[in-house]
Amino acid sequence: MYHLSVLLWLPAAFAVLGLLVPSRTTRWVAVVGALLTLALSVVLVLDFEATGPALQHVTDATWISALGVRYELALTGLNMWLALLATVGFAFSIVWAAMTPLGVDRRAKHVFFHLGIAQSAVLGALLAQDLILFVAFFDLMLIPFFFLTAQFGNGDRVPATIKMIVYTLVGSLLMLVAAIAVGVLATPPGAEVSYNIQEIAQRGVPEGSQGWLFACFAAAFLVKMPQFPIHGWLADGYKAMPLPVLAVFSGVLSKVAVYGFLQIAIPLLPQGTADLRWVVLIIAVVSILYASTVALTTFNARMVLAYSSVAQLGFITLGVMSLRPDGAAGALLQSVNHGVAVFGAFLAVAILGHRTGSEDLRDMGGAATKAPVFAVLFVVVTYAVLAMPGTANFVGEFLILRGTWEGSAPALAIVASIGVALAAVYALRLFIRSSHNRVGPVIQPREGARWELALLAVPVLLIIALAVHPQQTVEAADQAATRSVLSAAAAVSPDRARDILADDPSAQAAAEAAQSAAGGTGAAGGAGGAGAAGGADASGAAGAETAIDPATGQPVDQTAQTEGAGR
Amino acid sequence: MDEILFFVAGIAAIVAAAGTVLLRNPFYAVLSLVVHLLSLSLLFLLLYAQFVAVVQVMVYVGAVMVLYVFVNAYVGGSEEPRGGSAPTLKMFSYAIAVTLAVTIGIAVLGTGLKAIDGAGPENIPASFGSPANIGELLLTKFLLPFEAASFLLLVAAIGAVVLARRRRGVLTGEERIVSAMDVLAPAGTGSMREGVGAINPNPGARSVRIAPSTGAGAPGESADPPARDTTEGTR
Amino acid sequence: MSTGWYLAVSAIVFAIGAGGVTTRRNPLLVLVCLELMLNAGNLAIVAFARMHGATEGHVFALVVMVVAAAEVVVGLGIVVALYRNRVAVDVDELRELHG
Amino acid sequence: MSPAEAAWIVLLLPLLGAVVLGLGFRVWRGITAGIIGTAAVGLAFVFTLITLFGLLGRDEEGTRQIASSLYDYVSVGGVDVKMEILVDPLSVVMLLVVTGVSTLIHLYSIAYMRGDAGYTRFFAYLNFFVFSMLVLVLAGNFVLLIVGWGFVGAASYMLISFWYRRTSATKAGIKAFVINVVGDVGLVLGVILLLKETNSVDFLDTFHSAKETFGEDGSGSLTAALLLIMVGAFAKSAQMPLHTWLPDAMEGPTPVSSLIHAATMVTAGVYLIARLHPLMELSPTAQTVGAIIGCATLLVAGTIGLVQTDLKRVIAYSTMSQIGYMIMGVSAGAYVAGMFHLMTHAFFKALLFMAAGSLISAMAGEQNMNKMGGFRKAMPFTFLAFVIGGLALSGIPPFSGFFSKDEILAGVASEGGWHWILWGAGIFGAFLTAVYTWRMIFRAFWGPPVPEAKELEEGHLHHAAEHRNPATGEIEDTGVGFPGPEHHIAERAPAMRMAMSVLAVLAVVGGILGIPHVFTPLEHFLEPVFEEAHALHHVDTSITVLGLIVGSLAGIAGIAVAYVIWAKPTTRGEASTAISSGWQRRFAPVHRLFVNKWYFDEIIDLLIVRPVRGFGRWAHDGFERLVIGGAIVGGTTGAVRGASAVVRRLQSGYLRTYSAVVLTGAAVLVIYFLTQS
Repeated sequence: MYHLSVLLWLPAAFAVLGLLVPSRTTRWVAVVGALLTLALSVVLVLDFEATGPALQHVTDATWISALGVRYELALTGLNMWLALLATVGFAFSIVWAAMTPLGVDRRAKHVFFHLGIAQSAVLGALLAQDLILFVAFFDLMLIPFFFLTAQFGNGDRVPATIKMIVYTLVGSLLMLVAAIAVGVLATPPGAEVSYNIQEIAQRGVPEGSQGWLFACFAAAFLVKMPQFPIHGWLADGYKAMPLPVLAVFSGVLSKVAVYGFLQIAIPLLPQGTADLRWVVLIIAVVSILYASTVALTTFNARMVLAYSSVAQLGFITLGVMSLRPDGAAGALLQSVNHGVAVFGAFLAVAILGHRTGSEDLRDMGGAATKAPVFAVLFVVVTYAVLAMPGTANFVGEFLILRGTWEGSAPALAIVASIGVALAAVYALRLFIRSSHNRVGPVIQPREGARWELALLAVPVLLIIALAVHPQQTVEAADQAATRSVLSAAAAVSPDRARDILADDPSAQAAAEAAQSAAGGTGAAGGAGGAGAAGGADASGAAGAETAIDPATGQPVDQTAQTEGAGR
Repeated sequence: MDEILFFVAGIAAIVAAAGTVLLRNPFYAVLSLVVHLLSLSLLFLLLYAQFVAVVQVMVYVGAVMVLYVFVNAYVGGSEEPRGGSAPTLKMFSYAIAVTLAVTIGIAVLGTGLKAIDGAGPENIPASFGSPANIGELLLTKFLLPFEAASFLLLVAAIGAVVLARRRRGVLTGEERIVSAMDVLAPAGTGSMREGVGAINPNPGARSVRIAPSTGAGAPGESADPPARDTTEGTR
Repeated sequence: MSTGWYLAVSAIVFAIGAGGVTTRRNPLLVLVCLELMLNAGNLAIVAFARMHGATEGHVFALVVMVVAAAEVVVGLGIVVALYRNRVAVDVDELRELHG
Repeated sequence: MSPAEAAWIVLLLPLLGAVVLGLGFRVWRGITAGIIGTAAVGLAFVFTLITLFGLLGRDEEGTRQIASSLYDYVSVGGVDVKMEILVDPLSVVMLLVVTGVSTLIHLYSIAYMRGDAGYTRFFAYLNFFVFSMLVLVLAGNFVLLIVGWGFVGAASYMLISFWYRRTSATKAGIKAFVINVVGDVGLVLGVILLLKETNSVDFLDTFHSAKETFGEDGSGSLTAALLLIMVGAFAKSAQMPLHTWLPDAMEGPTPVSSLIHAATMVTAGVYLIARLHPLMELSPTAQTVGAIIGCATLLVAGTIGLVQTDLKRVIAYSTMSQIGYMIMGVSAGAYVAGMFHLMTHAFFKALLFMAAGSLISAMAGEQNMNKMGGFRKAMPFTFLAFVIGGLALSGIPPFSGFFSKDEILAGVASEGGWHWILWGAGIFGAFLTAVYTWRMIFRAFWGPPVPEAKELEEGHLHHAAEHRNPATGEIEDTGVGFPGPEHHIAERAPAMRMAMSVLAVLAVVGGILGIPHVFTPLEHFLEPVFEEAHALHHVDTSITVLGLIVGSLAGIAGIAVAYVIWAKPTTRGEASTAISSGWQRRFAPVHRLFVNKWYFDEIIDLLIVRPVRGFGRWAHDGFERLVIGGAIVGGTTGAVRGASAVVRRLQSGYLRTYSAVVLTGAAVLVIYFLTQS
């Protein structure tokens, strides 16, 4: 049962091991470590039962008993694929770094040490089931990137690093405050403080405080993604970071923020989510449009991808905040897709930049003439970035738009879909201006080296695999996403929760089974009318984990339900 | 008898302390401290702390003060120039010192602790403050602090040797001292120094080295020699 | 003699030491003034030990002495090293930490 | 083998071909690649026939609709999508057209693309396109339909910018792709709206529940959904105002224009509307919009076609115009007629493009009709192909276009009322069609032979001294990314001849599948699909006869007018330009409007492209720097910097200051506690 601890600490162990061996072998140690972690995570994901309990492979131990902080890890439908994305991403990035001058740099040890630590931290943030543990790992995962940027970046790396630190630190501090407050406020008088996420969800945070708590969490997550207008660190940070590091930073770390919404902000603070969701939704839509248009005009290949990430994360946020299982599952799927696509895109930009000596699109062109294999791989990546129908990215966007249409507002979905069209323009523009057209003034086209092509083929194959069978990914996410958004949806309106349950066949069966048991609850609780019917549906369906009282939107204990029925 | 001894020793301690602070010549100041310490040990005796008093005399007057005197002689205790570099600071410091004395005095005496007015229990056992008593405590109840203290002394001794030894001939310029922080980052990376451009990331550009003391290699693509430790750079 | 008298002496010596630390510029004398402060503390501890009739305070005083000795050793080592590397021995010259 | 299994194989064969060619692009060089590609599609055609006969072998009632699914594609929170195909007469007809025409065009390309540096790549793309088109046609639910929709867009993009070092080609490619993505977005939103109402993306489920869900008269949301879906259909089928990509798409190699931009992909919109007829039937508004847009497009495209000088673009506008007919037809309920015209149009338009390709290669890449003339003797085979295609396109009996076009018009007219206006416009469009088609033929084949034609008559093929982009005149080499140096004209290459002959025969006799009231196997075959459609007309004989007569008269009149203007020799051999240039002068504003394609490009540029780009520039150069970097970041860093300056003051570096501060703190603490107690 200690699999998750092994998975979590293996990268860190190899990071330390890398320090101990001679610096020439460090990179191979790191590569072995990353591949081992990847293998382990694949085993764990295969071992996951989609229909099993919500938390699997639980590891639970007291960490700081005085504060009620526990070291609790678990694999869930929410984090499973993101964890796999993280191990894939770090393996990709480490192998890549090992093949570049970074790998033979005299400070190569630092590179791989930081990457290993970062990987452990990301996995920790994903797997943590304790709020404080999550916050700790969330902050820890950023620190190695500060070092990597400051040491190995290019251009104005120090100001860029400082900017990143200031931005993310402010967000993190807000989140820390909010996390502690959530734990304390949720504690009923006389009970021990607990930061266990499920425990807090059971206890419920007082509704009056949920608004500012949600705002704090949202600020931390939105900065991390980043979203307009708090993306000030993005341009400098992305420009300064070495590309192998940037690939994993953009592909994996921003997804932890998405995960944070689904894992923490929404289920723990349903009322706050319901109150403030429009703010986040507007931010997301504005981010999509703004970043897409900027990506359309910038000439820096890297920045095209940077702003495209902002736009894509805007979509993902839309999906999350639709408070519907399809939107949320689409957001998760899209997180995985976007991560994979971004790995490939950044590697392609690196390969192009290597041929050109700059990352300016005006210097590029005609790369495909001498590099047919590269061009084909790149075009697949481009299609994934622009979410062409047939790729899993399209499936993700479809689910997100559907969720937004039904869960938020049709107008929002229509406005957001402008971003889809713009994505086609900027992604193709990147491809055409680099690989097609006349050969550019500076670029010297030549086919990618074997390792470059082999490495680029990895995301391409993943894109194809995801495209052929996206169901694999959303299957596990489905129930978890339902669980995650249900209480918030109920906080918005009881009807919405009932709709969600009506759509979900697995939940429906449970609802019928529990119908009689919970039937009287709504009336007894004084909810009356439509709320009573909603109570029957909602509480019954969610019976396996948490039941939702539609009148309050708060999760209620199952035992309390039956007592209520008795009264 | 007690009172007389107390006032003699107490006033001597205070005067000697004042002398230590005010005397311009370091040598006299140290001597004044010796007087202070001796009178303090007398006060210890009055408090039935024989062992502490003896240790006070042996350790301080016997060892520490000798060290002070020798170092003073070695350094060449020049008199401090009149009128320090910051006269306002000096006045301020005195003011603070007086405030502290007054407030601590009020705090201690005005707390309302009844026992302060008394001299403590009259019939204290004969073994109070005896070496046997303290030795037993040190080896039973306070074993861990005792060991820690001895370890601290060991470290301090080694540290003093390392700090004060002559380096010439022992370390050549080629050798470098690797600090623990070097593992995490080259010296100076991400520091404020680097932020203001004191450490030059690009070897091609104009380099402004504010002080040689950090002397870190450029963390970028530079071919500078490996990062150096501060102690080496200071020479 | 009541404990209060001892405490008063201790407070005055402590204040004198504190004033010395802030005014003296010779690092050697700064250390000496620190000794004054530590000793003032010791006096208070021993006085309280007497008041309570408990020997534990003496142990505390001894540990303080150990710390003081260690501090002196290291401090003087630094003074010597400073003297070797710099001509002037003056704390005001040591301003590396100036922001 | 059941029809469904055969259909799956049909689907997989071109994919297999694309993958084999794509992975083995270093292995399959030269003609092998062409043969592999053609074989893959040819086999697919064979399996399509198996599907067809399998279907024919079944009962007519009900069992000719087979849905077959492999696995769950996506199933989450109320969205349930299967990897599913739907085999019914409608999709089989499309399959036949797609695989059949594709096979011929692959065959043609074997010869046409010889010598191009991207030969293998071309066939890989072409096979991928066929696969995409088959996904679109066979899709059993909306999501897979969108997948096929997107795939054909991507394949179309790759083939338009096949000669990717031509800037004009890549520009045309991105334009086509983006406009198609706009269509995709419309389609996606429409499907989402439908999904909301019907809770299913499956075609059959949706259709079966349509009447219950929306009622007999449909509903607002159904109309909205259909209009959104029609945006997708219009973008793909180059209907106004989303048509501007199609003429530019002629930058692609001619077989691509023939396959994608004439025969198959652009007709997807027609197929979609026919596929969705159970929904269209419930929404008269959507039907009206479709019919009007189709009608407008056919007229506008016809007028532009009159004045274009680029050979391929004339055919492209003709394609737009013909698809306008089809859209008008299927929107007005004439589904069978629309599908019929789709099929015959595929034959004769593919033929025309092939012949045009032959002519262009004889001109060494030149496409400007001003520079052509007198090829009659030099290229008799191509000339014949052009004439057959032109007659079919003009709707001259008994060629295939005659029956299919007039069936559409008859179907429209039998709706009665204001639909007669559409009928009139259609007839006028037929007249325009005949004029511009024959203008093209007369200008290329009549008159004195140009030097290239003369050279060809002597048995030599003209080769340009230096290769130039016909659109921009830029000098090019013949390496990868540019057209190859060799040209094979129809007269010499057997593969091209074979393909064109088959299509010519089909263009002549294709009409036999639907002679109104006499012999209607196609209608009979498609009937089960459309049986629910209340507008499955059995059109009045009088209307049909009227249409046939007026339509053929309009065609003949058009040819006559074209002959008078462009072909009638005034003096010996000199074709007169007097009439046309005289008209140009007299109706200068109209001429300018037509030459500039009704300014659609300019309007779109002004309304959409420029504002977006302008906003992007402003955001990137201004807002990002001033507000994000300046106010937000600068403000925060300014505050931090100011605060740190204050704190730095305190860091004097004097040890004594620090100790004084510590002491002060101690004193303050003591005083605090004193005052507290």
